[in-house]
Amino acid sequence: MAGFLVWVIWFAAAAACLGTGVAVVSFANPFYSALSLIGNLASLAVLYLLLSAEFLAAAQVLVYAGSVMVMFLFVLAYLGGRADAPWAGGPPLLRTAAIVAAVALLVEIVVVLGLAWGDNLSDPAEVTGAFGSPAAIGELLVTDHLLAFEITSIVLLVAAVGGVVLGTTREKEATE
Amino acid sequence: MLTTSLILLPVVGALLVAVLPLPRLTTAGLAFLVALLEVALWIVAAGRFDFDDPALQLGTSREWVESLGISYTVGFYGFSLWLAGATVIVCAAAIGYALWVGRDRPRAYHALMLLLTGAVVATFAAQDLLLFYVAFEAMLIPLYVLVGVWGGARRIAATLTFVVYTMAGSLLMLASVVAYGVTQGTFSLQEPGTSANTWIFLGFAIAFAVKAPLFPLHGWLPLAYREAPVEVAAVLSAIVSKTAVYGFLVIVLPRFPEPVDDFTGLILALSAAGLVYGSLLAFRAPDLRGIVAYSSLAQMGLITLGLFALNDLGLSGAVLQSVAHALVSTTMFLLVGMVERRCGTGDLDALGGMARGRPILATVLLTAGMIALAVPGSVTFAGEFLIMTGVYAEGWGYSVVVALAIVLAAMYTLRLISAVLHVRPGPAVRDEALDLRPVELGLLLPLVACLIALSVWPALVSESAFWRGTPAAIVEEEP
Amino acid sequence: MTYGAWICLLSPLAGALAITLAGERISRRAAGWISTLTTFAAFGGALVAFGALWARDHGDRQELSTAYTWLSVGDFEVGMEILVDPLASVMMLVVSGVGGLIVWYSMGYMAGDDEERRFFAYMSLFVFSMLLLVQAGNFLLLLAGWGLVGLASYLLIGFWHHRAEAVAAAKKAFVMNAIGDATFMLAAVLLVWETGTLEYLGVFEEVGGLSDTTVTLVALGLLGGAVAKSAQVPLHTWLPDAMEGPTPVSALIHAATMVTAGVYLLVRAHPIFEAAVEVQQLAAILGAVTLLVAGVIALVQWDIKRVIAYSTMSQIGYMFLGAGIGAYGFAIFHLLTHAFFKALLFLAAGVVIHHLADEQDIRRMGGLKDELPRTHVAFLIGTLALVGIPPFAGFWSKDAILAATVESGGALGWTLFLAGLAGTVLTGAYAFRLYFAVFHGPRGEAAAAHAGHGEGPRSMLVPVGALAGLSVVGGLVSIPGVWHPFTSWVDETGEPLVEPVASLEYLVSAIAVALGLVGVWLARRAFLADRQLVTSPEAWRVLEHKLYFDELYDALFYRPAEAISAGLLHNVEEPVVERSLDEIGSGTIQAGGGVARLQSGLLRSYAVAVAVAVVVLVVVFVAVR
Amino acid sequence: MSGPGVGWYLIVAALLFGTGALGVMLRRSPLIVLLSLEIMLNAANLTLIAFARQHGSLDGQVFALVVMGVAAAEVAIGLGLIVAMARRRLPLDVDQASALRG
Repeated sequence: MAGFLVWVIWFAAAAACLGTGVAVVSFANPFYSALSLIGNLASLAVLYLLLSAEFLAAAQVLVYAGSVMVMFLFVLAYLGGRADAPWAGGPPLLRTAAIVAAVALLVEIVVVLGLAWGDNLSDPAEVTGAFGSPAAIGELLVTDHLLAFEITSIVLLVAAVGGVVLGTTREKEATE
Repeated sequence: MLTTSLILLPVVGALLVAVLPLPRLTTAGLAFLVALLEVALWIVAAGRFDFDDPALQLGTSREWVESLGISYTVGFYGFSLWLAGATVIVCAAAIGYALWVGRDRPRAYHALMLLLTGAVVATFAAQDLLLFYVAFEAMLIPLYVLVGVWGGARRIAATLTFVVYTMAGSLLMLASVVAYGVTQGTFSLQEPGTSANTWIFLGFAIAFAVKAPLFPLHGWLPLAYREAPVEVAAVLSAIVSKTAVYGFLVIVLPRFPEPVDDFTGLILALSAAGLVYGSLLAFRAPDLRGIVAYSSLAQMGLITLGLFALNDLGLSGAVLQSVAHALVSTTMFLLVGMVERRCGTGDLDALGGMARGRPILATVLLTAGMIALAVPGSVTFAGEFLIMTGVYAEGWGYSVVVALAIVLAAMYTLRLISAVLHVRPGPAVRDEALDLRPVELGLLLPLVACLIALSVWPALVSESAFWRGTPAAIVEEEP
Repeated sequence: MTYGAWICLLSPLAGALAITLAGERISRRAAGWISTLTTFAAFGGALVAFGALWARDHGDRQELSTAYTWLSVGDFEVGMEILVDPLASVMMLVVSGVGGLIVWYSMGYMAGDDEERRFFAYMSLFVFSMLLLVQAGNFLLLLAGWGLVGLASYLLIGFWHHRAEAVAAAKKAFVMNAIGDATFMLAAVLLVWETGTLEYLGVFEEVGGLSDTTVTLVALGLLGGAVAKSAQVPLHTWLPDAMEGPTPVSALIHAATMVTAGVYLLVRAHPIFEAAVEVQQLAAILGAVTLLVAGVIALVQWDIKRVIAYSTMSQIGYMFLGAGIGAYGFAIFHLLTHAFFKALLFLAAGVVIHHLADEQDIRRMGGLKDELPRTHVAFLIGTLALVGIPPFAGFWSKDAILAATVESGGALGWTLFLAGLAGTVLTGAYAFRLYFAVFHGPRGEAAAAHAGHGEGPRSMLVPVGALAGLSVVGGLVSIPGVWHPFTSWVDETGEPLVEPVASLEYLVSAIAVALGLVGVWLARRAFLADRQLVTSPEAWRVLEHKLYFDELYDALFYRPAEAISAGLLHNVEEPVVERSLDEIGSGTIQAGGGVARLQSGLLRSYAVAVAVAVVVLVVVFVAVR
Repeated sequence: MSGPGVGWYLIVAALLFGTGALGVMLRRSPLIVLLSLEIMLNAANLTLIAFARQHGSLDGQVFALVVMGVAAAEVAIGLGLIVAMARRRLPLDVDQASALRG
């Protein structure tokens, strides 16, 4: 029963996830796309929960859906109602090539998964309740992955400074 | 330590010149001072050098990339010390000339010249293949810019051809460097070991043949020598070409005995062809720079003949001739520049009659010209004789070609001298065109003095260039 | 002893350097004095060396003095060394003695020229080079002196560098000599490989062990150098043109010293030539050919100096003849007397030219006998010595050579002898044609225009007088059957192959003098009849073109060389080497253009490219696994 | 673990990734390109987390966290660029931003 419920939730979340993904890509208005992405992120968070990644699910909602998307929406608001550039154009074969490449990627992924399916993916590991808890992840972050953690922080800092620099109006330009 | 200082002094000087916000003249003066200090430093190095010791001297060695067997190893043998000596003198004269002429954007110009000096010295000192490659390439960057920015009307074309040729050579060499280093397990030239791989050999040989240049890979030469500022052309023909000689001496000859054996005939034939070819073209060249440029081609052919004679006489002759040609070529190019500045052209048809009332110019040009055509008794004569004698072992025909080239050299050099100095003044020679100024004489005199000193005592270089047991010396046949 | 020789060698060098470095800080006159005095100092040094050598025992008169190692590689060494032996001492005396007189004479001749200092610097340089040539102790140093005299000759022929003819003549002389230098160098290369040394004595010891081919090649190389330097057929065409130089230069370089260096070389390297008999005979034959060729061409020349120049060639031909048959002492003896009387002739001609303000055409001269009485006498002495009339210097030496040809015998000996005799007639004819044309008959245009100018300064006349004296008595150092200190002195260096007996010499002398007088009589008759010696117009034209040697060389060598150069430039260098570069360049640019089209800047196409690359890579990885 | 196996999650991730890639390759608005990139990153995250679950190791989750951080940084820069472009009145079209000139 519980299994069935999980299946239902999974199915709903996966469908929402894929649907909002397609919506993000296909809406002409970026504003709607951004809103769809929020839905996409939320449904992904559900999938994370199903994979016992509670902390990441929370982070997804807070960091991504919360702050990053808010930033997006601010920018969209700032830019105002610009009409989006159309879908196609550019080199004639681009569209075909893009679709072919994407499909080929999908096929490959499926094939590769299929090659490994039987051996490794059927029987997931047993995990305790602490799996995916903030405490466990935090401990890993400050022990094994300290370097990655620090570098990420520096990257973020640099990005923040870069964003400020890019966004600042230079005096010369302002007078133009 | 001394070797490292010799390499670093011009580089640091270049940084200083580039960074310090000094007035034009002071900038150029500072560069000249650094160049003179470099000469002084070389004299100190020569003083410490024990010419009776065949081992590497004044050496320094530091691990660089340990896992790949790359090290920073520098030092001098007899021959490389002499080549470095020619380098510092030539560069000092060139920088002095640039100071006197007052090149535009002096900070950039002089920084590049000093950088070039440092790179060439580093090339002559390098005892590690990768270090050699780095220095060899570092030398090219300032040259590209110097020719491309400060050159004459067709400077872009000149730079482009120069880049295409030298890059092609360099890439071949890089491939060979990597292949050799990987197969040997070390890049150090201090480690013994040889390779029988023809392809690796060819990569090196072609790179050096382009740089020398050897016929028929000299396509970049006419344009580059014509369009570059004269002092850059001087450095190019005088010492940059000699890095190829060094490459042959420390890499090609000792490391690839079997391929060298296979290719000696071909290289000798090409060198002899280049010797005659360059001489004939110099005889027809319509302008001063053309004559000097093609005569350089001929001289490099001659030097290569000496190298591939593969005996003591030929190798020592090649080194002696390299040093002598560096000095002669610089003197000639600077003189050409001085004449061009006075007359606005180097066309032989437009010149003439400059001897009248300009005794210093006439005397210096005559002296340099006579040494250039290897008048018996001069240092170039000594070098040519050694090469001629050495290459006899590979076939009497080569000696005859060298003899023929001596006659041709007399023909084209006399043509140059007469075209500038003799008969009535050409249309471009105005009465106001002055004799050499004291500064110009001051730049040329040390060069000529070195040449005359070497003419009085060529054994100074020839007997200290090699010893048996030196990695570069291949002693097979003895007369 | 050797310090005298070193002083002899170095003092002219010091003079040249002093004049060059002092530049305009010293007066022109001072430069002249420096040059003259240093040359006489060299003569002093030569005398010291000669005296010291004289005092030694017979057989011990040879000393090598090495200052330092000039050039060395491994075991191969060439020293800066001089060899003092009888031959060298004679040459030192001739070069510095005659040279000193001529330099002194130049002070008067060149007075007032713009660039007198330069002239004297060159003269001193020449004397130094010539002394280096004769004193050198090995072949390479000899070659160095050999080349440096060529250089000095180039500088002095082209001294008046504003005259196109002078410059062209100078270049021609240098290039022709460079050919000789080149063959000389090849000979030296062979010697290095075959004997391991270049020192005379070392080489001569080894000569016996060399193969015939080697010795012949070496001898040929040396002979090439000698022929070029001494203006013998076929490398003779530069010498008449060299008369563009100032007259003292012609006297010193192109008569007394440098051009005789070839003879010196033949004698110096006699062991090599003796081992290669054919080459030695070739030298004699070339000498005989040259003396005839030069003799006939001299018959039609109008330029006073060119006549003397051709007579120089002809006389050196006699010396080659002598050295070629192995009469070394006689060859050097003739070199000595020739230096006296030929320098005298040139200097006397110089007085005439100076007097007539640079007029050299004998058709505009004439009747100068009264105007220039002392010069007239001097010139007559020189002419008589040249023709070989007793008791003047030329008589003793030339007849000795002729006697030696008879003594050497065989078909070759007799042919050479007949050629020498024919040359004697020619000599008498052209020499006296010149003498009569200049000094006798009615006054020519130029002679009339410059009447009453006087003979010239004392610095010119004293050397002329001294040389005239030497031309009279200079031959007396070797009288057949009476005494022969000179030839026996030289014989210590080069043991002669032939030694004619005195009676043969008397006989030959009688014939030669008679034939010489026939020549004089021919010249006299033609002069009195006011016609030329060569009457056939065709022959005249051929001779006027100097037997077409210049034209031949022009067609054979110069024009092909030029055509090849031009051909290479237009057919190889420009279209192939330089264009290939353009091709490479444009090819690169085109290829770059092709690649650049991919690099469109379209972000989306890059994304597609990345995606495609990922697809491909995955396939590759899967396949590889 | 009850419910769908890890493979299902991976298929969702693959489809999501393909969707994002199509967006990046086909759309011309830089904003939507950025959003599509986010989708691709999230697809990768989903894979990481799925494998973390499969192996019972938290390293994958830590990686996903790092990816999130990097994604945030990328968005900050990307948005900054877009704002700068808008300020200069450049068209918001990646096709027209094809030359490296200011």
